[in-house]
Order: sequence, then structure tokens, then C-alpha cells
Amino acid sequence: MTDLILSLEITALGMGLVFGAILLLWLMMVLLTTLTADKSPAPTSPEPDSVSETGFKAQAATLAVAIALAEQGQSTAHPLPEPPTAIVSAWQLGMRTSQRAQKGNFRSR
Amino acid sequence: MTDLILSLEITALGMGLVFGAILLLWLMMVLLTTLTADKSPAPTSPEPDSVSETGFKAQAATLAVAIALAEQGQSTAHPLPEPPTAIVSAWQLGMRTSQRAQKGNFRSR
Amino acid sequence: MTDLILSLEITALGMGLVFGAILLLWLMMVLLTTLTADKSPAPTSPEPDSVSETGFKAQAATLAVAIALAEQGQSTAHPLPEPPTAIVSAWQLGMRTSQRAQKGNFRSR
Amino acid sequence: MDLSSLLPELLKGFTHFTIGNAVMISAALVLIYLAVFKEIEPVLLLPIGFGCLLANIPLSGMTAVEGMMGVLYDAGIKTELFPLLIFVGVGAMIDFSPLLAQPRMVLLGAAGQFGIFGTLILAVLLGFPLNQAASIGVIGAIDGPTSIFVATKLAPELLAPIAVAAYSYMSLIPIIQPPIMRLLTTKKERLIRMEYAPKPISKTTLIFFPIVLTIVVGLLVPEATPLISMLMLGNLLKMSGVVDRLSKAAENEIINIATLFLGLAIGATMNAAAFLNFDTGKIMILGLFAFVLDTVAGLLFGKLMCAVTGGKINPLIGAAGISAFPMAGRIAAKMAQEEDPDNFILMHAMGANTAGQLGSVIAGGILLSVVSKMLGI
Amino acid sequence: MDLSSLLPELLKGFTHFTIGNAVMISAALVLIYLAVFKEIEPVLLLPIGFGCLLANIPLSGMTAVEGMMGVLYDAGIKTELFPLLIFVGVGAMIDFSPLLAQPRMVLLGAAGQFGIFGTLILAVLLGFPLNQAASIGVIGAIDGPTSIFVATKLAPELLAPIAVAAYSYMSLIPIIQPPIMRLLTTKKERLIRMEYAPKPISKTTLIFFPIVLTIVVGLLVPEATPLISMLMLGNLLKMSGVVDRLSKAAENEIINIATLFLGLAIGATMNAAAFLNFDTGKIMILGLFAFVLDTVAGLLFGKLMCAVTGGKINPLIGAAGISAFPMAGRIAAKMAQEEDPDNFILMHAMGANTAGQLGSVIAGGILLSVVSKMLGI
Amino acid sequence: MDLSSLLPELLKGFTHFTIGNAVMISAALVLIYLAVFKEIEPVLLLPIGFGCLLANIPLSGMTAVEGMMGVLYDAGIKTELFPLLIFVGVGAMIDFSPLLAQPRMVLLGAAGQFGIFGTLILAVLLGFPLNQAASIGVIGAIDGPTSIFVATKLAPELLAPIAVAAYSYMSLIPIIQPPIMRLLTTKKERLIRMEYAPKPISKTTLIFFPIVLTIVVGLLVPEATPLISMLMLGNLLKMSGVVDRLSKAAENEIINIATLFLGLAIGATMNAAAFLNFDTGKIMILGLFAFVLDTVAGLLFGKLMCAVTGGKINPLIGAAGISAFPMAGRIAAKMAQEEDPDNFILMHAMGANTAGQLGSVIAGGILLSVVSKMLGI
Ligand code: NA
Ligand code: NA
Ligand code: NA
Repeated sequence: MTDLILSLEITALGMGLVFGAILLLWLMMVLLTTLTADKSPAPTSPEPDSVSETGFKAQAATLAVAIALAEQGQSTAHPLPEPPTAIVSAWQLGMRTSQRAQKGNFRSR
Repeated sequence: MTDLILSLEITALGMGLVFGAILLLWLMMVLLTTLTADKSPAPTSPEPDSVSETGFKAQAATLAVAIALAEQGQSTAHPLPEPPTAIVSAWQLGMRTSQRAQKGNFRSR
Repeated sequence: MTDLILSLEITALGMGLVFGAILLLWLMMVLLTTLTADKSPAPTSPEPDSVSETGFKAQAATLAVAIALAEQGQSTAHPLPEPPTAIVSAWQLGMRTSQRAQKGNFRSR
Repeated sequence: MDLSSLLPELLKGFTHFTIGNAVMISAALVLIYLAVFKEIEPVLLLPIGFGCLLANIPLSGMTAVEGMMGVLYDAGIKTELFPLLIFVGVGAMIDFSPLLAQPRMVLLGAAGQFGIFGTLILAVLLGFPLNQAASIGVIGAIDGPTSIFVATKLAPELLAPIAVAAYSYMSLIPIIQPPIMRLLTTKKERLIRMEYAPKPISKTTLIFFPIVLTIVVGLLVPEATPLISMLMLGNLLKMSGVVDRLSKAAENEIINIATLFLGLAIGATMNAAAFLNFDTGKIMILGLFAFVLDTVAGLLFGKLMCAVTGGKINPLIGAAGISAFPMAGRIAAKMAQEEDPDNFILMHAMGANTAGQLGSVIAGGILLSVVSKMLGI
Repeated sequence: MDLSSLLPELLKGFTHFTIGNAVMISAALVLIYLAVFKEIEPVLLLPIGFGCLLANIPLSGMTAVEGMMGVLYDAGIKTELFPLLIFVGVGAMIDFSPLLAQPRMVLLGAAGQFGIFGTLILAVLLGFPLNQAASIGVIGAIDGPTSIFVATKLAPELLAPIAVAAYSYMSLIPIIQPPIMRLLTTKKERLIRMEYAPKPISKTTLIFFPIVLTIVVGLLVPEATPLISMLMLGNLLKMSGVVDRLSKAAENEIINIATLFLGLAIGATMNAAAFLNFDTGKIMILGLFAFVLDTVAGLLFGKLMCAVTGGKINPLIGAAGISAFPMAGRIAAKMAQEEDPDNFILMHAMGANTAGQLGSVIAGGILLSVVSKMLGI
Repeated sequence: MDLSSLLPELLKGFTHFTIGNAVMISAALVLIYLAVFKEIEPVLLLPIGFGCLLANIPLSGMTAVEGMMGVLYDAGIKTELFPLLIFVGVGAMIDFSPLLAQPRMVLLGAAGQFGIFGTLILAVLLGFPLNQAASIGVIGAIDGPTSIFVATKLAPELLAPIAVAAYSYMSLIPIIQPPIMRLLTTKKERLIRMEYAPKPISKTTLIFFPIVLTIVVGLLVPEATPLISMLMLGNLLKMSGVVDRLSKAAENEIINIATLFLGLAIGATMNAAAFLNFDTGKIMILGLFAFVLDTVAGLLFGKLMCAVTGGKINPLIGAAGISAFPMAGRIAAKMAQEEDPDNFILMHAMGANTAGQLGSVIAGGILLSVVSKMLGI
């Protein structure tokens, strides 16, 4: 019995806290998107016209095709363009540097 | 001395058990291949004629070439066709979905 | 005070040992490169002339381009030619072997 | 050596085999069947099923403390390392831009957690002590790692049935949700189209989001920090775009290895002697109830939002607020398209779905906090 | 600070260096030479050789309990995690269809285990106690992980020489087997051609096989469960075709890392003080004997099958039943082709070879079971 | 349940939050900012920053012994596994041929270690006990794994500030070094061109080098064995060309996972209570001093070599002898090209740079040896 009352209290408190926390998150998200929005205006985009012509429906259709393909399991492992990482490849650069040198120089003599 | 007798006993018992277990495996394999055989008849295969013409010897030759290549170390890392995995890529789908949306929509405005 | 004297002693001793060890390394490297040098004379190289004509400066320029590219993050993950590994692919060979056999034979019937 | 004394030794595998073991091996075969032939969450159900099979082969020693499954359990479940590492990988696969573009969607991520508490109450009524009832409730988070994380803290003795229920039902979402959706929404509601003209989300926002969220949630619900921070770490690795090496490791090597080992170790706890009892059956039923309740609560809240906004919200996206990323989002979008092939609500459903993922972790942390406090753990 | 008191400190590396260390470092260099310049099992001999080198540099602290090699040993050898993880990867690389298409080939996998027991008897005659003799015998399983697994249980003090013998000889198979094959078979026997018209093997069969085999072997020989189940888990991951992520992780990340660490940790047990003794020499000779005996037994059984079937079995494939997948299968096929370039017995040899892999694990488990029982371990 | 008694529970995250936590979270954000937006060593600074952030969220339990960060710390830092595994990967990425082609460059690798000892003296003057002063000095090795390795042995209580200083300054090399280079060299010196006609380096040499170096350094400085041997193991895996699987695992999976976990675990030691004190500030300043001193010593030694060789050595390459591979080598070459776009000294600078890597490890081992002996540790 005590446990039942406790569990009801937990429910009330818990859902209250969940909604409270989520509301704070909402506020945070609004603030964040506002504060960190791109200052650069929209026209900088390279292909704004074609997009606004074809419109949202076309994009959604593209999306639907992508989903259908994925559901058929024809997905490739890394469809996303890989962002360039300059510093990460520092070690590889060192490797490549000396390798090139070795090939073009040490060995060719 | 006791150890020698013991070891002889182990050998008799051990090899007996090995053969016993292997015989049971044989039985299991026969049952399994019978019970789980494809119900679909052979003719469903797309290229049965060419195979039966060229015959077993040709296939074995192909195999031998493959081995020779592998021994020369010219193997690629994943020569086998990769089976499609629908559910596995669920997460990737989610990623791709939103990424496409973002590119085609959020950014282009 | 004692610690200061100690630390000065450590410095003298430490740098002495570092230089000592490095001098031994130098000796080791000279010996090693002499003992393990390729016996085959230089002319075996396939393109010795073109290299000596274009000379060191050209190679260095190539190198600089490689660095510049890498700094722009346009590096691919594995720019180096992958050395062939014969035995490593033994397992894969076994896999491929049986897979081929299966495709060319079991299934085609 | 006396051969007659060796006979029991030779047959020990069979003489120690119980009916319970047979039942559990059958269950294991069902899990493997679902994984392989029905392709239901195979990356999890296949290892769980195989682990369950191993746990019911007598005298193999694999589930002993020094056996392989025992070693994996101690290394990754007891320390909670595996679910947290999986979250790093999941985080690297989630994109929060649909949610950031429509922040109000986050409310649906709160509504989709009613199932947790509803199930908790029901579990108490069925006689479970509070710590166990709370752990069972978290099946309603509809999020595997969160369920495992909370159960490990509050009721490790129930870890196996809870994990199995969470993952099995999660994979049954395409079967569980659609009938409820049809039942609770009118055709007119399902036909509602939603504008999608969100404000652009900058790369800066996407980078700041995981950092700020970690701090905010960490301060609000310290118990949720491990889960939310690892999810956000993965997301930050991906979104920053400067640590390609690490984000690839997170979404490949780390998550794959952690998933395989977690599945095996969870499955290996499903020994007949420990698993086959009345409680397990009750947990399975309660888990199903939790899923239904979550979906109902989400849909009803969707209807409320529809009413409040004057019919601008399609209530179907409410069902996507339950977590279970990204299946739930996809199903909501599919249902809308079934009524009207030109109705695309996928972006909204994905917003609600990522919100559900956040809500599940937060609710799990809150439950952990409140129950720990009450029980003085 | 007195410089003269520092001199011993500065030269301690040299003053603690023994002739034994020099011998073992030479052995390490030989292993590395074989790996790098002769390409003999380099993925194993290179790490083993390097580990051996490290173990014989005095005072490095690497092989202490808290040193890196000690940590790896405790994490993966003492727990048997590394050999088992390697088996998951090997399983993902094996295809059992040649064996399933010709089930009688499985008998050759039994015959190829005589070497285990013959070596055991000889080891007892040479004065080894039973637990050590059995561990030495398992070198005759001609299967690295099985040897390590059994030795860790029965005689961990002999782990280093046993592992080194198993892997070194395994890589010398192309040198050891052919002369024996020529000696024991007639030219006429080697010319025998074999029909290959197997029944088709369905995908369903390939998926059920690892599951059923795990259960059957698990019940028959509980001690073999860890090894056989991990081999079959890898195979199931691959054959199911639905968990590409996991099967790729098994045959790449997991097996690579486990192999590197296992090699280093095994090699690091080859400290001169522990390794350089008469027993090690005896084990090396016994190991070679085990390999020869296995090959002989396999060939003789092949001849028996040839006689029984009225000359339809080429006895050469008997030599492929020793395990050592896939080298042994290849060599048998090669020998047949040397006599007659048109004679292709590769598929049969591969069937026998995979049978040998299964037989080795089963025999290892049986030996473990019988000896443990007798010694009351 | 008394709601008022729950309020402190609900706000505990905030009530336990200290100004120190706020300061440290700000520091974490700076590290993440540098990593993400300035791309300064992001693979390290991003995890370190995120770990620092987590360590300053009160009551999350993540840095407790049984929390995730505690588990990672015990598994990889206390055992020194992570820095050593990182070295295996780094070794697989280094090519020693520029150094082997010009062996005298190795001297610059010795000169670039003066900073270690200069900083040690200064740290003693500032009141640090000898073990701490030595650990701080090793920041002057300008090599992350070496700094962590030595600090873990001599002064684990200072690990966090030392690691942070080492990695932060290492990433600031493009900012720290150029002004010093301009200050200490004349334009005429920077214009010196260097002949590059090295003798050819055979594959055999490249394979023997890591093996022989391990033995030689191991015998000379046993304390440096773990670091040097793992660096050389990685190099051998790569150069041997026969274990492609393992060398790829080393330079991908192993180094990526170890780097991520090391960064998180190091960052997680930066709790305000432990980190925010006067000593940390002093260490940060001493670390910067060490970097400057190293560069100065390298340049001066370069000038000495220039004088001795009659102006055939460009002193700029002296600055590349500090370790910090490959950034330092690149910067030296860049400075020369700024003066004269046709002046290419990259190969010489890379030779000095790899020498600096070796010198740093050796100096770290020597310091460990000498200080341990003196303190009787
Ligand atoms: Na949920
Ligand atoms: Na065998
Ligand atoms: Na240095």
C-alpha cells in the first residue's frame, strides 16, 4: 500500500520533472539557435533558386527514395561526405612526406 | 608406470570418444542437410547449362587461378559480396535522412 | 638547497647520458645502414635518369605540393601503396575458395 | 580407471540438462530466428539469442565468473561501459537539426515517457518492490542502453528480462504501433499536412547543442549525466567535423564491439534457473504494456497539440516521441503517407523522435534520482 | 651524489643481461626473420618474436604483473579471452559448405587427431606428469587457439613453449607434410580422381549448422563449448547475412587486435629464466612428432577409406584432416595436381580440412574433460 | 513523501556546483573551442575538454572509481596501456629513412632535450619536490605519451596539469616557435641551403632499425623500454610489409580508441577541487618555459653545427629536434621557405624531428631512472 502511494507520488513528481526539464530544454534550444544562428544571409547559398522552385515536396520525395533504398538494404556504409580534418592527418602527412622522399630520392639513385 | 597405463587408457577412451562424437556429427549433418534443403528445384538457377557444359574441371581451374592470385598476395580485402542488412542500417538511415533534409532545406534557404 | 644541487647534478648527468646514448645510436645507425645496404647497384632502378635530371629541387617541390594538399585536408586515408601480404590472406583464401566452389557448383545445380 | 565410473562423466552434459534449459534454448532459437529470418534488430537479438543458448548448455563454464561470458559481464555490464559506449556510437549517428529547427517538438519527447511511470505503478500493484518496479518501468523508456543502465543500478537481478523485453519490443515497434495509431486518430487527423519552413540551423548551433545540453541536463539531473554525456560526446565528435578518426571509430569499431559483447553478456544471464520464473513472465507482459502506454500517451499529447494549434499538428508524430530512434519516426511518416501519398511529415516525426531519445534519457535519470533518494540507496 | 655508486645503475641493463637472454633474443630474431623474410605466419610469429625480445631485456618491467605485457596476459590469456575472440574471427572466415556437401569427409577430421594421444603417451614416457603431457599432446590438435586454451587450463607453466611449437610447426606445414605424403602413398593412389557432384547446400542449412553444432557438441563435450561456440558464433554472424557490421568487426578489428595482443603476451612469457630448460627442448621435439603422427594417421585413414570405397577416395585428402585450416587443404590439392595437372581434389580436401578444425576442438575438449576428471582438477 | 525535503534533492546539481567548477567548465570550453574552431590537436583537446567538462558536473558519479571515467582511468592510465598503445600507432606512422640517410641529424635529437632539465631545475627552485619537478620537466620532452608515462610513475597527482600542458603547448608550436627562430637566427643563416644526396636506404635497413634500436636502447636505458619498444613495434609492423592487418589495426582502431579514452580519462582528472590550485598555474608557466627552452637549445645547437661544418647546416633544423612529430619539422622547413621560396630543407628537418622523437623517449627514460634511483623509489 505504501509502495502504491509512493509510486503515485513518483509518477506525479517524475512526470512533472520530465516536463519541467523538457521545457527548460525548449528554452535552451530557442536561445541557442537564436544566439548561434549564421549571420551570413541566405543568398550566399550556391543554388537557392533551383531548390525553391522544386520546393519542399521534391525534397521530401528524394528523402522517400533514400529511405526506400535504405530499406532494401542497398545502403553504402558511409553515404555522408566526410569532413576534411587537417590536424588529424598530421601524422599521415609525416608518413607520406618521408615516403615520397624515399621513393623519389633514396631508392631512385 | 601408472601414468603410462593411464595415458594408454586416455588414448583408447579419447580416440573412441572423438570418433563417437564425429559419427554423431555425421548423422547430424546428414539430417540437417536433408531437413533444411532448398525446396525450390534446381532449374531456378539462372545459368545451369553453361555450368554443366563447362563442367567441374573448368570450375576447379577457376579456383586454382584464384588460389594462385591469392598466393601472390594480390587479394583484395573483401572479395565476398556483402549481404544486404536492412535493419542494421536503421541508424544510418536516420542520420542520412536528417542530413539530406538539412542540406536540401535548412541550409539552402 | 639539497634539491637544487641534486637537480643540477641530475641535469649534468642526464644530458651527458642523453648525448652518450644518442652518440651510440649514431654509431649504431651508421653500422646498420652500412651492413644492411642493398648490394644491388644503383642502375637497377627503373628511372634513374629522369630523376637526376629533374633533380632534388623538383622532388622537393612535389613534396611541398603534397604538404599543401594535406594541409588543406584533402588527404585520403591510405595514400601509401599497401604491401602484399601472402600468408595473412590464408584464411580469406580458404573462405573465397569454398565460396567460389559453392557458387559455381552447389548452387548452380 | 573404471569405465563404469566414467559413464556419468561422459553423459554429464545430458544428465545436467533440465527441461528449463530446453525451454530457454527454444527461446534462444526464437530470438535467433527473429533476428536472422525476420531481420528484427539482428545486431542485438542474434548475440542475445546466442548468449542465451550458451547459458543453457550445462557445465560449459562460460557463465562462471572466470568464464568468457562472466568476464564480459564484469568488464562491460557491471561497469556500465557497454551501454555507454553504444551511446557514443548512437550519438555519432543522430542529427538533431530537425529538432533544433522546430524546438516545440521537444514537448512530444516528454509526453512519450508516461509509459515509464504507468508501468511502475502497475508493477507495484503486481507486487514488485519499488526498486524492481522502477527498473521495469524504464522498459517504457523504449531505449535499450537506458534500460540496462538503470536496471544495473536499481535491480541488477532483473537485468536479463528487462534487457530482453526492451530490445525485443523495440524491434516489434512496426507491429505494435500502427494499430494503436489507427485506433486513436481519425482519418481527418492523419491527413493533416504540416508546414515545413524551418529556420536554417548553422553548423555552430549543431556544435554548441551537444555541449550545452550536457551541461544543462547534467546540472538538472546529475543521474542522467553518464547517458546524456556519452550520447552528446558522440554527437559532438561527429558534428565538430574535425575528429573524423574518432567519430568513425565511435560509429564503427566501438559500437560494433560493444554491441556484440553486450548482447552476448546479456543473453548469457538468461540461464533457466535464474530466468524461468513467474517474475520474468510478468516483466514481459509489463514491458509490452509500457510500450502501448507510451504510444497512447504520445498520440494523445499529439492530439492535444493539434487542438491547441488549431489543427496544424498531425497527431501521428506524437507516436514518434517515444524514443526508439529512428524506427518510430519512420513509422509515423509512413502512416501519414498511407492515407495520402503526398503528405510528408518525416522531418517533423524525426524531430519528435530525437526529442523522445533525449526525453527517455532524462526520464531515466530522474527516476533513478527519485527512487534512489526514496529508498536511501 | 656519488658518481661511482651510479655506475652500476647506469650499466644495470648490461650487468643483468645473461647468456640465456642472448640466446632467447637470438630465438626472437629467428622468429621475426621467419615472419618477415620467409612470411611464415607473420601475424603471429612477428608479435611472438617481438614479445620474446622484450621479455629478455632485463629490468624493463614490461613482463611484471603491472607492466604492459603482464596486463595483456592477465586480460586476455589468463581469462582465455584472446584465443576465443580469435576463434570468433576465424569462424567468420570459414565456409562449411564443402563439408556439408560431403558429410562422410568428417571422419577424416577424427583420424587427424591420433597425434594428440600418441604424443601424450610419448610425453609420459619422457617423464612429464599427466597434466603437462596432455597439454603437450594438444599441440597435435594443430590448432593454435585450442592448444592455448587447453594449456591454460591444464599446465599454464608450459604455455609459452606449447604456443610457440603449435604456431611454428603450423607454419611449417608446407615443409613437413609433402615428404610424408610421398612416402606413404603410391603414385597410383595420388592419381585417383574424385567425383564432385554434391547436393546443393541451402542458405538455411548454412545458418542452422553453427547453431545445431554448438548445441550438439556442447551437450556431448561441455569442455569444448567455449571454443566450438565462439567458432560457430563467428560463422553464424557471417552466414546469417543480417549482421554485416558484427561479422566485419569479428573478422577485422576483433581478430586483429586479439591476435596482436595474444602474440605479444605469449612471446613475453619466453623469458630465458623460465623458458630455457630441457623441458622446452623436449616439447619442441614432441611437437614436431605430433605433427608428423597426425599427418601419418590422416594418410593411413585416407588409405583405409580408399580401400573401403573401392578406390574412390584419394588418400591425400587424409592429410588435410589435421586442422591447420586452410593450409593443409591446399597442400593436399597441390600434391594431387603435381602428379596430374588435371586432377582437382581441392573441394574434398577443404571438406576434410574443416572437419579437421572441428575434430581438433572436440578432441581438445575431450582430452580436457578426461584428464581433468582423472586428476581430480 | 515530503516535497520540501525533496527540494534540496532536486536542486542538488546546482547547490553542489562551485565557482571552481564554473572556472573549470570555462577552461573545458576553451579547450573544446581551440580543438573545434582552431583545429588545434582536436583528436586530443576535444576529448580532454569534454572529460574536463564531465569532471565538473557535480554528483554525476562518472569520475568515481566505479564510474565510466574511473574505469577508463584504471584500465588505461594507471596501467599505462593507453599511452603505450598510442605509441604503437604513432610508430606505424613514422618513417625513419630521412634520419637513417643522414645519421648525424640524430645529435639534434639530443640537444632538443635541454628543456627537460632546465625546467626541472626551475621547478625545484619554485619549491616542487624532486619527483614532481622531474615530472614537470618531462613536459619539455614535448611528447604527450612520454609525459604521461613518466608522470604516472613519478607524480601521478600531477598527471592532469602535466598532460594538459604537454598537449596544449604541443599544439601551440606553430605560434610558439617562429618568433624564437627569427630572434635567434640571422637572415643569412636561414638562407643556408643544404645538400640532400643521401645514400639509399634499403628495405632491410628499415626493418632492422626498429629491432636493433629496441635492443640497444633497452639495454642502455631499461626504463625507456616500454615507450621505445611500442614505438618500434608499430614501426616494425609497418615496415615489415607482411602484417598489413596488424599495422592497419595499430594506426587505426587501436590508436583511435586509445586516444579517445586517454583524452577523456585525462580530462576527467581536471576536477576543480583537485586541479584549481597554485601548483597548476606554476606547472602551466613552467611548461611554456620548457617549450621555449627546448627550442632555444635546439637552435643554438643548430648554430654550433653550422659553425663546425663551415656553414653547411641551416640552424633552423635545430628547432625541429624537439620531438612534436611532425609539426616541428614542418615549421622549420616553412621558415626557410619564407626567406627563400627555393630553399627546401624539409628532409633534413624531418630527420631532426624523428631524432627528437627518439631523444625525447630516451631522455624520459634516463630521467625516470636517475630520479627513481636518487629517491629510492
Ligand atoms: Na521513451
Ligand atoms: Na588436428
Ligand atoms: Na623533446
